[in-house]
Amino acid sequence: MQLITDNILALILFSPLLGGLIVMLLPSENKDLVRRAALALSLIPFILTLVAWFGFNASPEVDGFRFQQQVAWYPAINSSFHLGVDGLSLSMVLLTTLLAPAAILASFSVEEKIRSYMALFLALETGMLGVFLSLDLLLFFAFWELGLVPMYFLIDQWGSKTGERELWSGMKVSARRYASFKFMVYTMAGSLGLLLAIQMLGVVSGTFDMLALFQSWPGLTGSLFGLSVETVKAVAFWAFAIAFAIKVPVWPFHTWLPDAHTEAPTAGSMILAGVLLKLGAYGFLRLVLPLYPAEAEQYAPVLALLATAAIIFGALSAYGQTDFKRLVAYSSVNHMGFVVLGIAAAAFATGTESATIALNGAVLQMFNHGISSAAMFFLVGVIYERTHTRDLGAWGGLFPLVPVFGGLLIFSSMSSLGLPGLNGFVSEFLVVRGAWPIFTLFTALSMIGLFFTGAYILKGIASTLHGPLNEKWKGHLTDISRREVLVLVPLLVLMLWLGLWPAWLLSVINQAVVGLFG
Amino acid sequence: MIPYILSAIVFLPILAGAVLLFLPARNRQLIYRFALAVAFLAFLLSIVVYFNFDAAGPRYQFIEKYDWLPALGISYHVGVDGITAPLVLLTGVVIFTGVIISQRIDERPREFFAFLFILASGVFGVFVSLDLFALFFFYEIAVFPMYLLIALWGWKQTREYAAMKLTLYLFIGSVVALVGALAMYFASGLGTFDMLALEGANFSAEFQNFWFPFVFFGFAVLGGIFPFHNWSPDGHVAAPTAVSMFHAGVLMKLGAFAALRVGIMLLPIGAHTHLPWIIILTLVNVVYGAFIAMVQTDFKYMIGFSSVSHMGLVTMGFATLNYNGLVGASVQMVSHGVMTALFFAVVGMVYDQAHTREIPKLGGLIRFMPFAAVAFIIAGLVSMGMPGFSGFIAEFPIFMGLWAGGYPLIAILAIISIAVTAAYILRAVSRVFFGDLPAELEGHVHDIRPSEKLALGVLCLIMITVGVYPNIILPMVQSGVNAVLALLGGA
Amino acid sequence: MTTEILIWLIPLPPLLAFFLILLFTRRNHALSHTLGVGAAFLSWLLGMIVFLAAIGVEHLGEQPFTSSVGWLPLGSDVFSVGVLIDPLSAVTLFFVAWTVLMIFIYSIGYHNFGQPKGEHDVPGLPPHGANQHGHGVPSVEPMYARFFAFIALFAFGMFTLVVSDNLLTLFVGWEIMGLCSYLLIGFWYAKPSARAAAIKAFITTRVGDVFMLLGIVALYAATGTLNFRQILYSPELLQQLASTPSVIAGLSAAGLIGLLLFIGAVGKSAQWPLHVWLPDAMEGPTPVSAMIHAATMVSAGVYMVLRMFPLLSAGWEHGAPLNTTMTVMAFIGAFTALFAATIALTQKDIKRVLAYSTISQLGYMIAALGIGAYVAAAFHLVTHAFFKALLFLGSGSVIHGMEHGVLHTGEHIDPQDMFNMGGLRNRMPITFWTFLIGGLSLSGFPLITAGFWSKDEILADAFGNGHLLVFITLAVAALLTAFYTMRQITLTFLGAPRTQAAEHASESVRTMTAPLLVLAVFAIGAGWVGIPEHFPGLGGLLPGWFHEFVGGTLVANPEAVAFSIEPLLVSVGVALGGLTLGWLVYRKAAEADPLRKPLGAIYGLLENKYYFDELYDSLFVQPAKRLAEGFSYMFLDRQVIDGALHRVAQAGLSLGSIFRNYFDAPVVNGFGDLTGSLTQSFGRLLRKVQTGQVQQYLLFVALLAFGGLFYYLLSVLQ
Amino acid sequence: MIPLSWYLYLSAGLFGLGLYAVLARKNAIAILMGVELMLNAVNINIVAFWRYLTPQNMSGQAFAVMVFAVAAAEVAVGLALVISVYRRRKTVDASEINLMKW
Repeated sequence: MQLITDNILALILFSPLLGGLIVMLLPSENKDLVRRAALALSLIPFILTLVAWFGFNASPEVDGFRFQQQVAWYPAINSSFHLGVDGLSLSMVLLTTLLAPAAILASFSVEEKIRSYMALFLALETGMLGVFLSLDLLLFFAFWELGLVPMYFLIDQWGSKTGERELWSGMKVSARRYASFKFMVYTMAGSLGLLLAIQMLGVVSGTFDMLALFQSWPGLTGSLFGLSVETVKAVAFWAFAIAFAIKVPVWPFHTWLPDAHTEAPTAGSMILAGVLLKLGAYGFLRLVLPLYPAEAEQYAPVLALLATAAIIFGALSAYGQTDFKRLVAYSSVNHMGFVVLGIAAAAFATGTESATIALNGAVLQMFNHGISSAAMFFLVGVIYERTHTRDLGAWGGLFPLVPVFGGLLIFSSMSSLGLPGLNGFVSEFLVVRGAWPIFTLFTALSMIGLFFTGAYILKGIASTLHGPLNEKWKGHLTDISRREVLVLVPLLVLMLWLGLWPAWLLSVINQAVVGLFG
Repeated sequence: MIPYILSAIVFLPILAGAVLLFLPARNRQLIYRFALAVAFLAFLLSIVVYFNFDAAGPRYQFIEKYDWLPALGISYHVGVDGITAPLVLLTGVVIFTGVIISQRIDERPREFFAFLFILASGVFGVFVSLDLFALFFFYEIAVFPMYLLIALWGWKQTREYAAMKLTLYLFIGSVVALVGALAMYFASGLGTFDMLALEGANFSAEFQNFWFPFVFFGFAVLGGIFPFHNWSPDGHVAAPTAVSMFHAGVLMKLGAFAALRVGIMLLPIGAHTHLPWIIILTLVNVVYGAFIAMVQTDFKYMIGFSSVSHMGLVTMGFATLNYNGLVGASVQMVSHGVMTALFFAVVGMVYDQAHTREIPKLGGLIRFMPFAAVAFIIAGLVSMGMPGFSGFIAEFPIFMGLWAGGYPLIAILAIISIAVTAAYILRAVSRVFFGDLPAELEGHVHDIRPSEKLALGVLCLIMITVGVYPNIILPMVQSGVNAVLALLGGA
Repeated sequence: MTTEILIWLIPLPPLLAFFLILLFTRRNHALSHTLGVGAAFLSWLLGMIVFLAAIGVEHLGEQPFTSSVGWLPLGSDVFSVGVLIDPLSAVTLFFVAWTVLMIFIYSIGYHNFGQPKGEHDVPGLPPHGANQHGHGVPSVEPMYARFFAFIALFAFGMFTLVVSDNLLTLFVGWEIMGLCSYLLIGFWYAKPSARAAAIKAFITTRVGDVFMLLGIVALYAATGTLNFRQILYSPELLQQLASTPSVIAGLSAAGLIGLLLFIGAVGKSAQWPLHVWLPDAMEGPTPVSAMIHAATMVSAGVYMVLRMFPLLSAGWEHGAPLNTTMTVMAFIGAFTALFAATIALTQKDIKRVLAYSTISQLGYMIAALGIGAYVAAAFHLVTHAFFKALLFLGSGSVIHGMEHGVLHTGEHIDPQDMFNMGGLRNRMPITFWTFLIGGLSLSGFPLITAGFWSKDEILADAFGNGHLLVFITLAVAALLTAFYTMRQITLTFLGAPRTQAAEHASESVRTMTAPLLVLAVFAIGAGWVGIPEHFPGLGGLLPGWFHEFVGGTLVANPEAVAFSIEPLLVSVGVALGGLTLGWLVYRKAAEADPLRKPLGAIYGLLENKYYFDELYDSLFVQPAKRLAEGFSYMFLDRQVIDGALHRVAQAGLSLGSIFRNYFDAPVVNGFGDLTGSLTQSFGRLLRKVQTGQVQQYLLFVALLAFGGLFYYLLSVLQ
Repeated sequence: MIPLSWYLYLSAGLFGLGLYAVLARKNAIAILMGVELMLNAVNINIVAFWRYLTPQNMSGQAFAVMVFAVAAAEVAVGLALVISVYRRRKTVDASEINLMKW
């Protein structure tokens, strides 16, 4: 027990990876065994996270990073294996470890190569957790990149088989290969700047330890590489910002997302939207704001502008879709826009009350979007599995055939729409509230996006469930199964719970926010 | 300290090669088994050396020294330092895996293995010898068999051309280097070829500035430095699998290493003068190689050019002349050696079964050779510098070295190669291993043998271990690098 | 303290009912409606207790019932939410509780509880009726349980809105009602018209909502709280808000916030120009219409405006010229009142007439608030809630009766078209009488009806405070109201049946008529609490405490406007005049509307609601679609951004091939090969010497030797 | 006593004869003989120089003896070659034996 509580973070981090290895050892013929084992193994990190969560809340008065752990890793360049959590990362970890089992349960319907599928999935979980847990810049980057690999294969191997995408001059590739390739190379290319900047930081400050860097780097003055530190910092800031902006994604770096989400297998989209996008926003919060307060303040308006663009164009593009999954994908762009808007606002007016509120909102929005988008993608997957189409025009009036599914779809749609009383609203309200005094115009403009959110959500519901019944599906459509409901239940409960009583989560986030930027 | 171990490593293969020639040519099994046993023994010995090397201990360890031609100050003087110990291990690994992969060789295997072992001896010799003359001696021993191996066992279309090209490039290079070496010998006035002694002979700045390019480029040719890289892709392609592995995996390191040992370490001032512009050549290597690899449709050419690109990183790391760069380069030598050996091994397996190396003509192989595919993917991740694998551990410090050395622009340009690498690796992976099997390959492709799995497994294991736990290699590399830095005047 | 707990409890029963019904009792009709009605009854009971407790308190305005808990920890402080019962919410609670309960009960009958299942009924469509021994009878609603679940949630929303003590939770209830209206209007979702109407309602109100959200946010940002008491009861804060300029030039912060919030109300209360959704909302089942229009949703808009009145009117005191916000309100309200009334003149659908009359009546209230007639507006809100609920339920009962007739005769006619009715007073007496009461109350029939008193007070305020324009507009609107109300009554109940179905229409079941009766009582009695003291004759008979009580909500209790005779005469005149006119015009009306000829083109214009739907469609809806699909997705994302990415990829590839084909192969490689070939050809030259003749070779040797010797000797000799 | 120069003239003459035979004669045997002559000329030189310049040590004879041995071996090998060539080509004409042409 003592052992567990001492190394809790390391355990959380590596238990999925070990799980993956264990899964690889199972006989591949026995699919059910593999599935069940994967699910059981994915529950371990979740339980450990709960332990950490309660341990964390047990002493709320303590500030800063908790459960810290430091082991020498790459002494040659003063990089160590340093883990630790604050409210910010812990909530994200909770989200990750919560969604992973849900996603794995959701992928029980996967038939081919199930063993490698599950193993990759668990590896992916470790990758994501690593980003949230590491307090060492190099480690952060390592996990940041590692997360891509399993996702790439998940999309490329288990993605939707049909569909083509034209590149140029009539050259066509299969959609999933296009999507996976775009996802991987785009994100990697985007991270190159980050990589360079990290190296530069390491060289200049001689360490990669975040806590040390937070102290030394922002105050640095003088000149580097023949340039003034300000210039270097500004460049480095953009290197960081772009890498994270691509991941979030911020308009106009978002076009990989609709492709990836659309082609990815259901569970893949769940995790992609649920957690992977959060990595970018987390990067902003964890690294950009503390490392580049001045630059962040200076360029916050640009960021806010892009965020607003993401909100508006994300919503518009979502509204313009005829493919349900793509619609949901674009809704992610729209919702993550609010996160970035909140972050930008906070960056612009650090320390003010509005900034605090905006940050709270942003982080909460990350969590909420994680839940609701995962649920949405899952529901789309459910209907896709049954009808083998994602075309909004192909359905219509399915409500009588799939009443339960319909109810759940409406419920999660409303959460994603930001209906007051459900989780989405609280965070969006906080972000808007925080951003209003700081970026009044942008906030006002973002309302256009909020408006179209309603439009596309209703479009989705209306063309699947409502309207005259499309006779084609009569008798070919079974309602959502017990397992699938089981996937959704925790998410729905959280939506409602967070909507009615957000304090349990917000208090943790708030403490971190105040501690970091208060 | 195990006595004579280095000599054992150096001479075991060549003796085994001699013995091989007396085995009955017909009895393939026996030949293969014997070769495998010897290779494995060499592997074990190299492991012993590696793990008995005491990073905290003296700079050179396992030293042996006997007079050879005392009149000329030539002696047989061997020993390993922190940089060479890993390379010795690398050589051991590659010879072992290479022999395993060569099981498929069916024309004159006896001679093949004999030459392979001579090659191995030469390589070991270069890495361990501390005497300039001995170094050249072994260097030539290592280069010469390449010609025969490629010309006799290589890919029919281009083997003569490639073999000749390779040999000429390398011999000319070595001759140029030799001239430089002799110049040193005479200029030092010590009348000895012992490098430890020569390190002490502080040559005049003019001398160093004049002779450094000879020595450096003479060896760097073998390291595939631009614009003298062109022998290597052709050579790789023409050579039989095991030889390609050896070639890209070890031989190119030989060049880079010799350039470091003879060029940079003996002529530090010259290094300081010339490397700032040479680093630009290495930059060309890195980026240009990657771009060319991206457009190759021949699987093996792609890997060949990727080696050019990655070796560029090694020389680049050396060229920074600072701690990070040197550490990175030294690790990169090992990492790239293992990685590219694996690449060529898998390419060989694919070619043996599909009889084509045209990437567009391949596909869906993962269903038939999953293990090989996964191994290839891991190597691919290494080569695109994915964290958690040795590639990242190696490349990251190199770039840090660039920053520290004050070449930010170089760093920014060089990093492009990583994205390009990712692009062509992913392209190759998804074209060759994913998708559907072309109709004409139906029934031709089968899984690889267990022994081959073992070989690939060993290689993957190294890459992952180094990636996850860099400390397994770093301390000794650091010790070696610190010695170099001391010579460079603590630069 | 106990009262506060009760207040907390008021909204909960419907919420529980909602979940219980959806999760467990979906299949059991009886259980479901028991749950629903039971929940409504519980809320009603709590509401009444709270109401009585509230009117028992002296100066409730100063010490209202409040209680709150921390909800969001933000930074150092905590955002808390809670409940508040002050006079305004007390009266609102009163009528909401009543109407909601009535509507719940009514729904049982309306959805044909206990009737057989229809053979062809499917979920998502109105029941087609079942066939029982030979002739058609109404069949039970297929989604009976779900309906109760939805209206329960609706009730939850409304109660939350009423009892909440801050704008945020008010907004929560507000939006939940928005959702429910979406679900309920689209209740028969399989009808494309219903689906469209539902979306229209949600989207149109959402336009208002986003502005309102901004308003809330702005208010929160400006004051650091959203609690009504803290904002509205600190004059200095309001004063400061009114004095500080906002981002928009020429508008004070208070003004901006006020306008933003007001736009929300415009959407919710279907004021022009956001009125378009409400008539379409008639697609829903009738109780829903009553729910949405009368009792809850649209009232919510006005209620919110009433709530925020101190803010909206910040910087304005009685008698002074109106501030910007109020001017806007007055204008929009008055305009809407008239505008909607004119449309109502020409509608055939019995429910649509009521819908437009609702819009117009809400316009009344808004206008009243615009001119600062706070109490009058509240008063009209209450009375209107009762009589409009009564009217809607009555019309529902009429439609129900007609449907019965339709099923009975098998005649294929629209049971909602008033021109298919006529002479129903004999067939369905209770409905007739209650409807009549409602109608008269709506048209403000003097003295006895509730509508008269409230409407009269508004007119009196407008007149007394010298807002003549508003006064005249409202008066005309009142005339029209009386006219179309009478038109409706005449066409529906009076005269002779125009169709078979009308002849065979039958009175509705008791569960439907009972609520009518109850509401009818209020439609009359609700007005008496607000009779001005100085009213000739009736003045002292009943304690006119309403003004006193509700006025107490405000910090400065506005005293009632002085009694004057002109507005009274006017209102009496327009009411009676309109009624008589209506009767005269329509008593002999056949299938065609007698007004069609005389009005001509105008009639068409009115019939088509001034073509607002078409206008909006071509002005907003289509462009939005094009913008979304064509511009944002296809052009921006696919062409511009993706295009750029693909270009980069292409460039990389071509760069690679350039390197390979134009540099590496020819230059670098070529150089190497060239050296090789040069060497070879040189060797080829030298080969010529090799003749194979030993003696030649030797000759060369000899010559060389001698040459050497010779040279040596020469050099020695010198 | 006879001066050294006479011996030198003698050996020069012998050497000249041998050289002529080697360069001019077509017959391989003759060429071999020429070679022999030249070798013996050398011998005379060696011995003469020894006798006149350094009589005290025996190096001169030693070299001469070596030359004998070499000559003998050379003759044996040469004749063998010539014979084998003759067997194949039925000729010993040096001008026709150009196997070493490229």
